[in-house]
Amino acid sequence: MGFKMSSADYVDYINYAAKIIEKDGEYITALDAATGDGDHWINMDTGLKKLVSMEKELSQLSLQDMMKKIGMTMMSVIGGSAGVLYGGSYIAASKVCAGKDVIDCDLLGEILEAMRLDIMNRNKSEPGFKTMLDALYPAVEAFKSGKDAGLEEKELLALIKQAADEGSKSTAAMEAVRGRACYQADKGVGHIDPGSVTMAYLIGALCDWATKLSN
Amino acid sequence: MGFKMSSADYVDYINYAAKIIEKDGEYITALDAATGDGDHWINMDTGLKKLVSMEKELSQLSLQDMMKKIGMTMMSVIGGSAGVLYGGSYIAASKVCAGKDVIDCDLLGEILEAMRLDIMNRNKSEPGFKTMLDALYPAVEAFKSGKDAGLEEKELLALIKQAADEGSKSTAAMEAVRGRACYQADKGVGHIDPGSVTMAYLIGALCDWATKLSN
Amino acid sequence: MKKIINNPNDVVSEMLEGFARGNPKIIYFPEFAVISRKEKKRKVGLVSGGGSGHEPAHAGYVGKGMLDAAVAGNVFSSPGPDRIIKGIKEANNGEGVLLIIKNYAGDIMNFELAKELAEMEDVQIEYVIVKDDVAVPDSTYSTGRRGIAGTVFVHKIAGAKAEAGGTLEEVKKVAQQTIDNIRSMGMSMSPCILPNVGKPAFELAENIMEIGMGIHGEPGVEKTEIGNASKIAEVLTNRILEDMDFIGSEVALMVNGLGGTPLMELYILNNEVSKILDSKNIKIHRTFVGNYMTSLEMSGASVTLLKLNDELKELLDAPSDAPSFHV
Amino acid sequence: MKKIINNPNDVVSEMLEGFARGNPKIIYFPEFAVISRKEKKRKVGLVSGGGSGHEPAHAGYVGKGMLDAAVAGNVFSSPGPDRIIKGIKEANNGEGVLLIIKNYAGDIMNFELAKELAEMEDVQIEYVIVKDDVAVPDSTYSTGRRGIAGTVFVHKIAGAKAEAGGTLEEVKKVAQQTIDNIRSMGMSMSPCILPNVGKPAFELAENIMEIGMGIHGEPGVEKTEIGNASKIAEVLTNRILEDMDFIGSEVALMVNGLGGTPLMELYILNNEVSKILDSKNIKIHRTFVGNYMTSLEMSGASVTLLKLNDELKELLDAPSDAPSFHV
Ligand SMILES: Nc1ncnc2c1ncn2[C@@H]1O[C@H](COP(=O)(O)OP(=O)(O)O)[C@@H](O)[C@H]1O
Ligand SMILES: Nc1ncnc2c1ncn2[C@@H]1O[C@H](COP(=O)(O)OP(=O)(O)O)[C@@H](O)[C@H]1O
Ligand SMILES: [Mg+2]
Ligand SMILES: [Mg+2]
Ligand SMILES: [Mg+2]
Ligand SMILES: [Mg+2]
Repeated sequence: MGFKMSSADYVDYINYAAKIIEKDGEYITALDAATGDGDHWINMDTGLKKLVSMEKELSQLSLQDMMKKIGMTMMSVIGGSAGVLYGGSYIAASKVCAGKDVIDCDLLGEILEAMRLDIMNRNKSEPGFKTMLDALYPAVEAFKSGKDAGLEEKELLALIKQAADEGSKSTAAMEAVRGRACYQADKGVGHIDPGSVTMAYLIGALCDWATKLSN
Repeated sequence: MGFKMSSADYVDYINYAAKIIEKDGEYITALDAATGDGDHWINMDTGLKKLVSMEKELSQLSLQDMMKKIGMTMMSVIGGSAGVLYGGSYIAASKVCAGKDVIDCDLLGEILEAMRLDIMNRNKSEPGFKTMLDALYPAVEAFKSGKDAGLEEKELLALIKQAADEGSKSTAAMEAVRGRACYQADKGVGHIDPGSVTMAYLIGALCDWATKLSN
Repeated sequence: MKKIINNPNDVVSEMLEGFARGNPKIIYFPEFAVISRKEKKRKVGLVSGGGSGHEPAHAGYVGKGMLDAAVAGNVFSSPGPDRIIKGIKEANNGEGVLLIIKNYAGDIMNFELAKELAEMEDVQIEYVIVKDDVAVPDSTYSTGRRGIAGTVFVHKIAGAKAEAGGTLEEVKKVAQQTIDNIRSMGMSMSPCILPNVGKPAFELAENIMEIGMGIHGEPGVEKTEIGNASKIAEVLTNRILEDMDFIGSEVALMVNGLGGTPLMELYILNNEVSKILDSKNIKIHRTFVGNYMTSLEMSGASVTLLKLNDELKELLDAPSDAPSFHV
Repeated sequence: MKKIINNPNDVVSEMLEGFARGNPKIIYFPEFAVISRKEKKRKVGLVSGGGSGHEPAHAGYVGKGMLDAAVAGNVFSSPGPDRIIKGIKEANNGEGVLLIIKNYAGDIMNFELAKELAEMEDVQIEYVIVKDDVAVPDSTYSTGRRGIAGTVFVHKIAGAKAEAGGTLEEVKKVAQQTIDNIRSMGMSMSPCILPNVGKPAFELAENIMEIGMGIHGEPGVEKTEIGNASKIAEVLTNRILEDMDFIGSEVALMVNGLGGTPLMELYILNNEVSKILDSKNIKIHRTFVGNYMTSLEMSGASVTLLKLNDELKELLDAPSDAPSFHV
């Protein structure tokens, strides 16, 4: 029996994800300081805390409106690259949620795909550019191949989480094309991209939450 | 047989004194930093080095002209309190050197007295105000009392040196009335005045040099 | 962390409020972190902005002859589109609005989105992208060069053109021409501290300086032993001159402090840079020495050259009453 | 020590040369470390000066409507009388010269001696002594209060009066009136480094600030735990208000940075100070936020209040084209 995630469930997930991000400030800040401007953790932490503070309001919205509200909020509160990229991707995701009451496994795939497309279009980014996309892109691929292979839902969720995580780790070897690391002489080679780490955390947390609801 | 200090000898003394000041940078700087602006050693060191660089020129001047030149140079090169105080006192000293070829013990006494008077007049300072005067003033007193007591020249010079040194040390207990330490809430009590230290060094070096010439 | 702040989360709003309080010629919109000119006039509107922490950029450049609105983001983060849209609306006097954007992915994405959204409300909008930092190789593949202190010259010249009644197209053209003729290069000697992070992002050993560090504290292209002022001037100026031929031309020179470097050192650096330019037959038309585009309390400096022609010279020399850029 | 300098012994001359290079309106006399206005006019001449390390003071205040000559000493040391005499000569346009002196023993002794010597050459000279620092109790017995950032207001107001054709007596009178109505108070969070010494004169623990530190880095009157901006504003402002009654009056406000503190923090401090003044019914006529009287790279700030009357207001608002004080 597959998971069914309502707006309220999604807000619970946001709460859960916010705690994961909050815990890892030192590490993520150090990653962004190594090749960027050191604010990525602050940005994400501020944005997620803002969403948590809006939990009442958000959980009462329809799925579509909630997604849109999350997007507008992240864009406005976070700013920077992460704000507009997450913000835009949530607004894109809101469109595929139109008329839906809950997120099920298929809709989850559609949401991730919509987000991926929006981020790629926003600033003409591709996988391999050493960005958050390098966590999101393989996650979507994993969803598709796992589906095709007829994996069980929990296995599928685990596969997505793992793909995001590995994708993030793989950014260490990449030369940056987007993001601040591209200003470095060495294009940030040797350093993991901070945006890919938070993206992998958020995807991982979402998979965990869905798995929990699967029981 | 008393010492006779020519212009050339005096320039040698300046060389000797410059080395003594140069060596003690850390200590004197720390004293001025504790209650003032930390530049007193730099000021004295710069001024004396400048004089050393002029040694040829200075040693060829008459005693009076040399004293005046030293005064003008210190005033102009050092600036600050020390520059104008030393500068003015040397110009005052040049007047008592008029027509003299060498400094003997009596002239030394007159010079110190002239310097003391000039420094006291410059900014209405008195002994006990926690300044360089607290080294110079007792040195002049020692000269007088030693003379009155009929001390031998070397003993007299030793007495002067000691008086300057003790005078300087006594500033630790004083509340500042002049100089930067007077801006402190505690008026610098507990700290030796840096200007009194360099004054005591310069007087001590002068006594040493005269003693050497006494042989 | 020793900073004169209250809650680290409030630095931007309190800073803008503090800016607005001594300044009768501007309006402050707290919900949008926007500062705009009070006096309205039928002319092209100019909007700039970006992350905070670069003060006096950008609010200090709002004034007659320069910007109409400045939009502030969080520290080192581009403002989101909603704020930028507010800036556009305030700057719009019916003759269209030019956005002056520094070349950072975050800034571009946010300003572009704001432009799209504001255009739906029938505002005519154009933008230019400043990329003056020669530390970074120019590239069409990656994001390419950053925009740094040279941006202030773009504000000034586009601002003068707009004030003089130029059309949106004309103002954009002269802004682009300015951008094409600006080159900058910076170095840093100590890190800055994000108020929210509370400790420096990196440390530089006692004898090390970092060449080409970004104004967001992004690591530079090279760490080298710190040279004297003459050596630093040489490194920065030569890098600029290798990138563009300034020989024989007239320039505007900016020696910009990053926030923690005292004016004394900036003047000493200016002395060295000016001597190099003299020796290469590059004529300095005007010199600007000061903190124009900073990185919080970072110590260090950047050098900017703008190649002038008659029009640019006239526009640069035109009066400006922006609080942080008087001509 | 990380500084953009060459030989530490040359910082003053190279700084002044670097200042002179970007500035067509002044003349620089290298042998005397004097900067003076190129344009001469039959009016009372104004001379100020003091130790270097306080940039933009004093050279940055030479210009129409402010000083006629600035005389620089070594770092933190008053210039000697020979330099000051040169400044007096350059400032003298036949209507007499007013010296604006900060109350430090060294400055007073050197300026007084210079006055005596210049008077022998038939220049009519008067002086005023600025003592605005309320950290130090006023005293007729000891040297008394120091002159700090408030000095800039004295330059401005006396400069405007001289520009307007005031006689030496009138200019002196309004300068003295300004001095009588100025109070300042500062705090510091980190030390400065004398170029010649090469290391900080002291260290302040991570959570400690020093109240009432002098602009030469002289220790303050109290070390306390660093407060937030609101607390710092309260401490500085209250100390000023305890010293002089400003309630109900109109004031000029200066929030001055000591050199290493970013503008962001000065604006935040301005916000807090302005709120306090508002709450006490003290009307702010004009606000100045920036680095006006610094101590090399020291971090910290001072607050200055000047009580205005109609004449002082008019003189403060009169135009000035000094490079570092535009009105
Ligand atoms: N054009 C882009 N496409 C996809 N991701 C990007 C792009 N630019 C930046 N990023 C991501 O954003 C992250 C940085 O976010 P953040 O630090 O919040 O913003 P900023 O770079 O503006 O300081 C990078 O680590 C990278 O993953
Ligand atoms: N009015 C004065 N009379 C005598 N000595 C003084 C006076 N003012 C200052 N001094 C001496 O000058 C010394 C400081 O000299 P220095 O540090 O070179 O000058 P500044 O105080 O201008 O920095 C003090 O330690 C004190 O001995
Ligand atoms: Mg970042
Ligand atoms: Mg001193
Ligand atoms: Mg950022
Ligand atoms: Mg001094």
